[in-house]
Amino acid sequence: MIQVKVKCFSQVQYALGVNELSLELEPGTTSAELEELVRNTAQGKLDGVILRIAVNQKYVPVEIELKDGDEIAFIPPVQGG
Amino acid sequence: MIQVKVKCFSQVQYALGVNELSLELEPGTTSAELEELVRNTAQGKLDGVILRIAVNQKYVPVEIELKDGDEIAFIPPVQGG
Amino acid sequence: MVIVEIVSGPITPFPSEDDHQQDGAELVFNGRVRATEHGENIMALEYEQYDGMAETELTQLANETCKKFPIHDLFCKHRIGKVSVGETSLHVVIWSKHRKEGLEAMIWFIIELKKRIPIWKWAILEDGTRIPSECKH
Amino acid sequence: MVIVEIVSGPITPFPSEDDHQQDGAELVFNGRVRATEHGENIMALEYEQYDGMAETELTQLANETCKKFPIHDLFCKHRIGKVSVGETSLHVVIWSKHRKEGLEAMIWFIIELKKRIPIWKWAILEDGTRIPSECKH
Repeated sequence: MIQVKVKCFSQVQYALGVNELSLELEPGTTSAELEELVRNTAQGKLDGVILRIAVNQKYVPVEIELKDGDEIAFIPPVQGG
Repeated sequence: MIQVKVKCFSQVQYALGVNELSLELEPGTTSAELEELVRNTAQGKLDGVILRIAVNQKYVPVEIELKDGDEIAFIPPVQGG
Repeated sequence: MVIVEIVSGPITPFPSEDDHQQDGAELVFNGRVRATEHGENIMALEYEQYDGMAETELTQLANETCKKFPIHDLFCKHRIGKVSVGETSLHVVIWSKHRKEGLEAMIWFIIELKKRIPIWKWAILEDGTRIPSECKH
Repeated sequence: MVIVEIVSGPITPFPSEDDHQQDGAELVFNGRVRATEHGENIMALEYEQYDGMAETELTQLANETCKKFPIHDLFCKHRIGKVSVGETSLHVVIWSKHRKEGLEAMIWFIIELKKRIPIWKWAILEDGTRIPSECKH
């Protein structure tokens, strides 16, 4: 198994009720599969919310395989300024 | 005869060597005729310089007849900012 | 040159009297918290950042802006945490030779900031409730 | 609201901490004297105005800008007389609800100012000579 950390901001935090999740995943789990898991956990509260994925604090535009120790964030529309 | 004042700025001032002119003109003299007089006085130094005309501190886009006491400025390209 | 700061207290503007003798144009943008958000009265906004990534992305964006436009310096501060109505949340200063490139750079920089810097707003309503702001502009 | 001032000493910026609670965007432009004018080193610029008409035209332009764009306030100061390299000759502040209209208003206001306000620059060269600046931008 691999261990990953999921950072939760804004609408993701609001939907899941936590700032951060620590998860154990099957080796070979991809970013898209983790996103599906997060969306399911949110029980519909993230439907219609576009999420970009950052792995280890960098935007990752394509589906990638996660590694042990990765920090993942599903980034809802940002609102700086 | 009518008496008018001509304010001279920037290139006009530089060409004529004065800030202000007081002139006596024939009644019925127009703004365009006065411009010609000023250009002639400048002896070619205002050739190629576009001049807008202000009468009594307002831009006047058309040729008008000057009146006694008028203040006229031939406004070279402005450079504020 | 680029300076980027993410700060948790009130924003002190960058000093205007710097040594920019080849810069004819100094352009300053201050983004302030308005009294209403989506038509609702608010007390304050609370800005949340992705610690680390927000500053990295903002620095990269500032450097990109200086490459894309012929400007000399871009200084930027973004405030994090609770920001009351009327206070500044974003402060950007751009120095350039002429105003045109400074204005274009400012427009682009802020548009990109609002697209990609991982910072979010929570609205703090008059009754004290804290909800994610869904502002889309 | 509009404030327009033509001043002969150094420009003091308008205070930023005004009461603009519905204004999310505060945009400041400072036009500074550069060390070179048409490639020539200068000591200073001397700004000359058409006394009276310059202020009347500037006030009218500020009011027009507030009508043309949905901005709330436009404050402007233009300096007259000798302005040394690095000093501010033009200071404009625009407050608006969103930044877009503020930026558009700023661009338009400065373009029009440079077209119609009867103010001119004389370059003061390193040898002390004073000549009309023929800057066309």
